[in-house]
Amino acid sequence: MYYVVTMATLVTMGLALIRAVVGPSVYDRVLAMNMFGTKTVLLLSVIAFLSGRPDFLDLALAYALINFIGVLAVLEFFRVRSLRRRAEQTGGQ
Amino acid sequence: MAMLLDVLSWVLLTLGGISVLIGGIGALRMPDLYTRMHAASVTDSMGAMLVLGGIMLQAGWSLATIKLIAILLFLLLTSPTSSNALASAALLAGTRPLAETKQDRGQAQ
Amino acid sequence: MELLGLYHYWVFAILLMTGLYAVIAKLNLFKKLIGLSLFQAAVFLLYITMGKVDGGTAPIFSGAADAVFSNPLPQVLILTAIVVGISTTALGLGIVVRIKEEYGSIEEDEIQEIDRQ
Amino acid sequence: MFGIFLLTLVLITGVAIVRTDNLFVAVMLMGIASLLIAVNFFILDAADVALTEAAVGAGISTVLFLSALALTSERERSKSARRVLSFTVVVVAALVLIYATFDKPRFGDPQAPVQTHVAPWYLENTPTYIDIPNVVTAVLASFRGYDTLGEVFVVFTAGIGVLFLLGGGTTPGRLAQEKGNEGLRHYLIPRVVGRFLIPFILLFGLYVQFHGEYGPGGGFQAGAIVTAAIVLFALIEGEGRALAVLPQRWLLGLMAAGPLIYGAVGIAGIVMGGNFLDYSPLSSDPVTGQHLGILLIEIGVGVTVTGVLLSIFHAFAARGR
Repeated sequence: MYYVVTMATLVTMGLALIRAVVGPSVYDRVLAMNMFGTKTVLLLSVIAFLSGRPDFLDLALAYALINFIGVLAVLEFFRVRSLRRRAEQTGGQ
Repeated sequence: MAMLLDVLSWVLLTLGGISVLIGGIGALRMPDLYTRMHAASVTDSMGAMLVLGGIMLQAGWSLATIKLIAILLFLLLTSPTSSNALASAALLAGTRPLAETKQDRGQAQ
Repeated sequence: MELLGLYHYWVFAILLMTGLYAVIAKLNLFKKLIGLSLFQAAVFLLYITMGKVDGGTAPIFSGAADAVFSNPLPQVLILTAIVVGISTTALGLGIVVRIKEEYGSIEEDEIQEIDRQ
Repeated sequence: MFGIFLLTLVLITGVAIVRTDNLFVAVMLMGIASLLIAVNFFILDAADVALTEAAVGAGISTVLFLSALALTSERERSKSARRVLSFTVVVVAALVLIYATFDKPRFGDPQAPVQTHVAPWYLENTPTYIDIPNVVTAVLASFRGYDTLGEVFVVFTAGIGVLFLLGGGTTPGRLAQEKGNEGLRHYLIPRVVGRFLIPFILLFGLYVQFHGEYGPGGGFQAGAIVTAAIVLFALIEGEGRALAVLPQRWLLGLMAAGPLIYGAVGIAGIVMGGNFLDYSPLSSDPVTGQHLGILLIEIGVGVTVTGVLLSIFHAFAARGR
């Protein structure tokens, strides 16, 4: 039964990867990366049980905690970039 | 009892797999960024709850269950938050929802 | 089955060469560093693939008597290499940022053009 | 079987990374590749390596790449040079490598040369000499401790190099007052959730640090996770506050403290009558001595990795002001 979930998650990862590759906007890529993060957590927890070593859930826990930082880094990047653009525009005038 | 738990967890796992898959198809097939985000984020939370719930039933009372509960808690906190943050960033940067742009076009005509 | 096992090594070869292509053909220094990270990831994959043993499990004792363990040695090498890799990549990024500040560009051909003047 | 599918996804991601001319997209795809590779490591029985890739790849490498990208330009301007020549070279080399794989031992073969030399010795003797469940930690910290000392020095040197290149001498008081440096303080929801998460990430980092002898974990992973927690704080509360909590000179101290602790444990081994980095003489019972030595050097590793990665992050973030 774990196999069904694993296959579903893998196929979803493939679909999200297509979305990440074709875009079209940068936000689509971020969305795809975010999806990938959640799917990885699910996949790692399922595989931990599938391989019979449930003590390796630490890994899924690490991803559940840390994935958030990637999205925040993207937000900060957009913020810094828009600040810089505004500064360039006012400096140019 | 054990049989019942097994069946229940299978049902949860299968539903979780289906909901994850629906999210993936939605993220690929929906027409614009916000609808894609909607498809992805809603099924993300739903799929995580169902799949992790199904595994929890299989694990029984052990350290693994507590870890699974922690994982579920953090996922339920962070995943909608990042969707929200992403959507607001996209809106601030000027990406307009599809329905709104259609409406504008209708008014212009 | 034989070929499926070899597929792991083929992926390594193609990924390695994809990274190498970015390093030699792309003129953007940032892209070169990304290619280098990809190259690194391919090497990591090769090492871990070689350490896998049939029917094995992670080399952490769990009380089961007849457990087969995969090779711990490549894992040790790669574990340290990942952290070393990110620090050296950061060093490379630092150099790229300095180059951008000095030359106003991170394209190799433009930098050479400026140097020639 | 899953491995095959995942590897194909990794391949597609790799090709897409090289083909895109938007560097931001390349960084995003790099993050995806890192997730896929981590799952792959896990399937190939490398739980420790997967945890390291998770700790480094999910947060820190994306943050570093993006902060460097914010300081340079986002688009790749010029087209590739010598395209045909390099493509031919790369394809020929790939074909040679693939040809060479036909002589490799079968995947997962227990009789392959890699599996028959030192690895069985480590697996057999870890219970008697060191007596901790995680063989990877035992090999990392004790059997090949000298190797790890070298790696710690490489990390330390890379940190020093970044500080030399970009400078690290910003004062927190000035930073906190500067405009445009408030971080994501206006994004209310991420800020609340982030503040809630930080203590848990720190706690998890400590768990990984001190549970490394019994499960996947150790100094390298813990250092990266603790760094991730403080980077999260810096992102949501602004650089200045993060530097006020953990000032730059503390970070420099942490950077230097790791190799010092490591070296001191090694020299303590000599003083107590053993070899360099031989932990057995540290206590009256050799096995307890090994436990003590591994605990100490893992702390050293964790401290260095935290100091170096955080200094690098601050150096990049401060450069943009």
